[in-house]
Amino acid sequence: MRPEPKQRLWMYEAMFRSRQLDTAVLAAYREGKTPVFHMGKGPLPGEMHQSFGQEPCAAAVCVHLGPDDAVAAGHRPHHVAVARGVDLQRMVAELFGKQTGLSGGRGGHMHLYDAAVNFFCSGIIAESMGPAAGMALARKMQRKPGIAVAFVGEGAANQGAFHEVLNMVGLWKLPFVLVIEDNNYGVSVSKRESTAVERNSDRASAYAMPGEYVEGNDPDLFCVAAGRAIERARRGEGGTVLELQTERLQGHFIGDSSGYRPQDERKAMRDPVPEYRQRLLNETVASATELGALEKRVQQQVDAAMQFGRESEYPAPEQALERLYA
Amino acid sequence: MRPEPKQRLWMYEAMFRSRQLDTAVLAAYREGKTPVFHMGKGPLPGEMHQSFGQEPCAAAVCVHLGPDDAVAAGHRPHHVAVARGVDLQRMVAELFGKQTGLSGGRGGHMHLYDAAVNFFCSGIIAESMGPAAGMALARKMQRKPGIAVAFVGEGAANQGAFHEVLNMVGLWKLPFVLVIEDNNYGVSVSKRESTAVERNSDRASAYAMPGEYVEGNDPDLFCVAAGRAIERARRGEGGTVLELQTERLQGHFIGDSSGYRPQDERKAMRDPVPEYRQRLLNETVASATELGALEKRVQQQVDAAMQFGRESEYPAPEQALERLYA
Amino acid sequence: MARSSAETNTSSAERTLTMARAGREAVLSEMRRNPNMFLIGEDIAKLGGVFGTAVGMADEFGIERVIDTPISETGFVGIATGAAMAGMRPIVEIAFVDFIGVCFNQIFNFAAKTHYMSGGQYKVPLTFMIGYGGGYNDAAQHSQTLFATLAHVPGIRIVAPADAHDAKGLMHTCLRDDNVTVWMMHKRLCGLGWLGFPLPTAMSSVPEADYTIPLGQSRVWREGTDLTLVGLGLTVHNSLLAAEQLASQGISAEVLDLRSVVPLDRDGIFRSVAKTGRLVVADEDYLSFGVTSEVLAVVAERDPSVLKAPAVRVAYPDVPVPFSRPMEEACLPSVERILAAARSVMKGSKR
Amino acid sequence: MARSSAETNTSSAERTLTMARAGREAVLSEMRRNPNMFLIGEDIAKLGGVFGTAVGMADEFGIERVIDTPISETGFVGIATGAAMAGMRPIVEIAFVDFIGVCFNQIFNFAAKTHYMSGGQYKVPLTFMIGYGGGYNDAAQHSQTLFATLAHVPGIRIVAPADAHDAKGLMHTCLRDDNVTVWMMHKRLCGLGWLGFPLPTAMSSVPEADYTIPLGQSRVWREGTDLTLVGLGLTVHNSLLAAEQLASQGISAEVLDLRSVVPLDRDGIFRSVAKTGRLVVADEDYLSFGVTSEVLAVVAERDPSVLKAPAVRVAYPDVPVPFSRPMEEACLPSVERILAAARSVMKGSKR
Ligand SMILES: Cc1ncc(C[n+]2csc(CCOP(=O)(O)OP(=O)(O)O)c2C)c(N)n1
Ligand SMILES: Cc1ncc(C[n+]2csc(CCOP(=O)(O)OP(=O)(O)O)c2C)c(N)n1
Ligand SMILES: [Mg+2]
Ligand SMILES: [Mg+2]
Repeated sequence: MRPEPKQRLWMYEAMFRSRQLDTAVLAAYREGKTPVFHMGKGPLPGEMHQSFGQEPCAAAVCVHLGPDDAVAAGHRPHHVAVARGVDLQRMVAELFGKQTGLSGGRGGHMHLYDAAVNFFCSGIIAESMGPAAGMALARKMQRKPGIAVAFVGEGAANQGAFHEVLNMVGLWKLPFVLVIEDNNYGVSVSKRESTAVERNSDRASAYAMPGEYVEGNDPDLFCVAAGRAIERARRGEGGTVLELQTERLQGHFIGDSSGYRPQDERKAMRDPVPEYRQRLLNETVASATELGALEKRVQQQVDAAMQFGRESEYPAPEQALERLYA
Repeated sequence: MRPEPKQRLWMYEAMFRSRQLDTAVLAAYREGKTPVFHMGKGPLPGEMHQSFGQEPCAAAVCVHLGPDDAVAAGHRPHHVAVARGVDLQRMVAELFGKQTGLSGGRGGHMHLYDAAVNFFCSGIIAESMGPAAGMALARKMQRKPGIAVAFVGEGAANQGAFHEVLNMVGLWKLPFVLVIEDNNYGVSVSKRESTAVERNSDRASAYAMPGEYVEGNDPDLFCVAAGRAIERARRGEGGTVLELQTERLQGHFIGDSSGYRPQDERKAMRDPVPEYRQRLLNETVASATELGALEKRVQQQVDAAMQFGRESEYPAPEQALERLYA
Repeated sequence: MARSSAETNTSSAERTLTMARAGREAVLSEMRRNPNMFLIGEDIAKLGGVFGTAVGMADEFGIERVIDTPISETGFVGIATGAAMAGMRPIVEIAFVDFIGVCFNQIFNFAAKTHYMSGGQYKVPLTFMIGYGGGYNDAAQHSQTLFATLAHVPGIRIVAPADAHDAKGLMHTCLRDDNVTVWMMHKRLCGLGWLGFPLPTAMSSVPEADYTIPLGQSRVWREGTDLTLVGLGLTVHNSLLAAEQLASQGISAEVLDLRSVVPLDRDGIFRSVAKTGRLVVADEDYLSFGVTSEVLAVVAERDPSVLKAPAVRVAYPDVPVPFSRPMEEACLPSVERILAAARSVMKGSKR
Repeated sequence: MARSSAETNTSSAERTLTMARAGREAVLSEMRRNPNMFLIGEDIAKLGGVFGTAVGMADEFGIERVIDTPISETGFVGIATGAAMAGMRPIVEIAFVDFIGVCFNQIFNFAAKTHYMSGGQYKVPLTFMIGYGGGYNDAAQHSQTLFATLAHVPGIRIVAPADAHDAKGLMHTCLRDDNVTVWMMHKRLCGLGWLGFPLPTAMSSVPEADYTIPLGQSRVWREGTDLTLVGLGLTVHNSLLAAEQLASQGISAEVLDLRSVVPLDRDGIFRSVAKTGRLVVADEDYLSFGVTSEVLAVVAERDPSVLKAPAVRVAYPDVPVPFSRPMEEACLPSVERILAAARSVMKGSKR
């Protein structure tokens, strides 16, 4: 069973946009950090957790979301922010730490906030689950439409907040979906080494809610499962734990060589973006010319965003003291 | 299926000792607190969480334990401490805040420590689970015999530590048993109002370990189930979640009238101590004379402990500044 | 602050209330005015809060707006924060400040920083109601004060009223503030019989009408010329009792109530100390890296030459709170300790 | 401390090491001597620790003694505490001090208080290895220092070495201590290339033999007579650079390195300030209720009259750490800010 062609094209575009953004960010991040890699140097300093390989998770979930919904991401937020429709130019400007950035440069890569699309993230593992569930509670209390979705990694499923928040989601039947991006690693620690069970989706029963595990890093399969979970939340039937098997194609952050990952595992890695492109062609969802045009348009947006980020002004030093309080 | 007569008599004695201690403590606690109840007054000040009704849980578990094992309790520790064989005189002296107390008066009712029997507790909900599992880990690393048991209430099963610790217990197959005393209330909040699932024992599957729920506040049934869990831990097969349905016969602490509990529920309450006594007589495990002798002996121990606690000296004020560091 | 007004001397009727009642009155009034405001925490709906801060609320507002939670502080503090980001105005009850350790990350790394990290896009109008303090033998995990633990991290406004009047006014201020605020009540001041009879000076006359009290304005309870006794919460009352006795010995002590820990009334502190030339600070929080440290630092960095004698701190010593009465009594910032400190600063080297 | 020896001037060979290497050398030596010692934390077995504190340890000691954990800080801090109570000597790695909020209760309410609450029955010989500090644009949740957050609560001994020699000696001291100790390393001092080239003054010559450094003994890096520059960790090096420039202007600055936050060398601080009469304290932790507050308080309560001018604090302002470079740079306790502070105290009102 396949999603609508419209949905499939939307997903490919979101995946491709995230991919091209990460590609451009990677190049910019490297500037000023050679010959010796120094995280604090160059136009894009600080830790940088990219999303190469995980694009399907965000695209397949966000394709179902509307303006009333809220989305939370974690320390690896680019693909989620892009799929959610965070303002690309102001997002890139934030990565560059510029005044035109989403937070005027105060947040940075791990703290992307865009209230216009009810998006936020946090760099502390599993910490954004509670606030996301709170946005779901607010919608329920205000009798407003909309649900909340939180994205976490499989490593976050062993943090206490996971348990506390899911129990209340189950108890209060909050319109909430937890998306677990299972890339099999928390930095260097594999899921088998960190998690007593094979699938975190099986933990959903501890909170009286359904859990579903979807294999294969496949946007189409992800999309169908996400649709079920989100519809359930919209119908007021409560939360779902949706665990998506995905792939971390790069190190934990730029600079990590993933030396701890077995060779065969690294050899077996597959890239979902070109694969999905090929599938769309094979299944004649779009022609090569159509996809080419889409890609050209997206590339221009990404280039424009990168240029906007680069060319924007830095904030004045004294602005560091502003915005502490409302 | 019944436990050995020896075990059943041991359990009755432990239950009766705890009951007589709590009865004596209740009387002493009330001294100096009338006509107006003031928690800080009298010979036994501070919060006081008693164990009336929950004696079977501790007796049925501790009957299986030996000197190598470790036991952790929480804010409601009397029945556990008594069943574990914590020095009764020094325990009572600690409740009175005397120099002869287990901690020289520094700990008090919620912080009973007796290293001689590897016993400790903590007043922060679920907080002693991690340290108890750590004692299990230490035994495993040092290749020493012994297991660790942590007692918590059903309300503690919604605290993040529960999840984090059980995951590592399951992951590392630690010799550990979690005993959940399900008295259906966390202060005024009922289990149905706080917990998304009916039984916390069902949550054990989230940590790849067995869970068992035992109804009826029945020492014999508890004993058999606890034996299974503890043997499993001793065989190196890992942890178990053992949830025991019990009964809180008094308020959350002395002074709480339990006004939030429905009348019928309070009417239906049954007292396990006399019931068990009657069963032992009916099943001719012991004669009335034998039980009378046992009770007389225990009562004398309790009286002696109360007297020791009352008559011991208070610590000197300046001792407050001692024992911060080893 | 969102709609802070200057302190009102309303002409409306006044009654004498306990601090718990006064704070509750402010919560009731704000809950009635604002449908987006709700209470969340443990044992508030049926029990009305362990310290009576929510008595009757569930009856009036229903359990949708007075939410009993599981024992999951990280979870419900996070949930309240998200609700605040989405337009609600949660009031979070945490009965004992001792429990902040199980949800500290959500408080200081997320709730307190979200307005800043988002560049002002998200407001977090969230008020914590927290009980603190010892003196009734509740031992090491239920008797702490921890002002400085919360105050050291940026983004949290903290008030510690000393009487019913300030309890109500500062509660209104907190509930109208669009930031994370913490309203802290000393358990022995709240006026619950089972925690001891309310101090007469804490049970004060309270206007029926709403009023706010600006943050960062200390309150002079008693004017004096020879030395300044700085306190907050319970230590204000101990300082007043000490000042009485000092007066009988011809020593004129000024009693300054900080009222809010963040923002701290640095000008008010320095003004008083510059006037009297002598400083004693009494606080039930731990001594080191605490409130007393910051108060002394204010003088040392503004102008230490105003001090005619070394300042003296009367704080909780750097040990856990012992259970046993004689040991705990010796550690509390008692009238006796404040008196001893006052005498030593009076003796202290003149210039 | 269990077997603390006075600081050793060993005759054994010395090499120049980075702080991370030096600290690791102490861990290796203690792990070899003591089979009950083990390492536990995230990413230490295969990765060797995010900041290289555990490189090679798993190869030598096996994954039974170098334990990679799930992301469950409350869980593994609690487990390590219980193991310590049962006779083990755990070393807990928490890569960023920013993460203590998710396990703070286990640290301050249980581990730190267990020896006291048990009346000395249970020892908790547990050492935390924690990275802190910013200056490489890691933003609000990965750049904090939080000395005072840990130091305010009783029962935790905290060291913050400024160079490789002290990193090794203080690590030995912590690992031989029978209490909860925290060894804190500024990420920009540790000597990892990707966090910036090690400061020459931080990469010092280190004896091969084991040695301990007593806690609570500050270190005078540079003698001076006109003013005292107090720092710890990275701010020691900024203070040294400032002292250089001040010297060229004929101002003689003494540079005092606190080395341990708890216990704090109050005598050493006061001795130096009494000598110079002027005080500047530089610290990357937040300003209010922080390390700088306590240092000023020491002088104000011992004898403020030794101050010829108001003391100046060069701390992190009370805002979260902004990501953007120019904003963060402006907030750090830089050489420039220390210099400006020093000039102002020199100008300060003479007496
Ligand atoms: C509470 C907490 N502990 C540790 C860290 C450090 N940390 C950052 S990312 C990460 C791994 C997260 O793994 P996972 O949740 O699987 O997400 P992924 O990186 O695979 O996307 C860790 C341990 C943190 N940010 N917060
Ligand atoms: C982290 C934390 N939150 C709240 C409390 C206050 N508190 C003490 S006992 C209790 C109820 C515990 O219920 P349960 O675990 O079922 O144990 P029971 O009292 O029924 O024996 C609460 C909420 C606490 N001690 N620690
Ligand atoms: Mg992962
Ligand atoms: Mg219970």
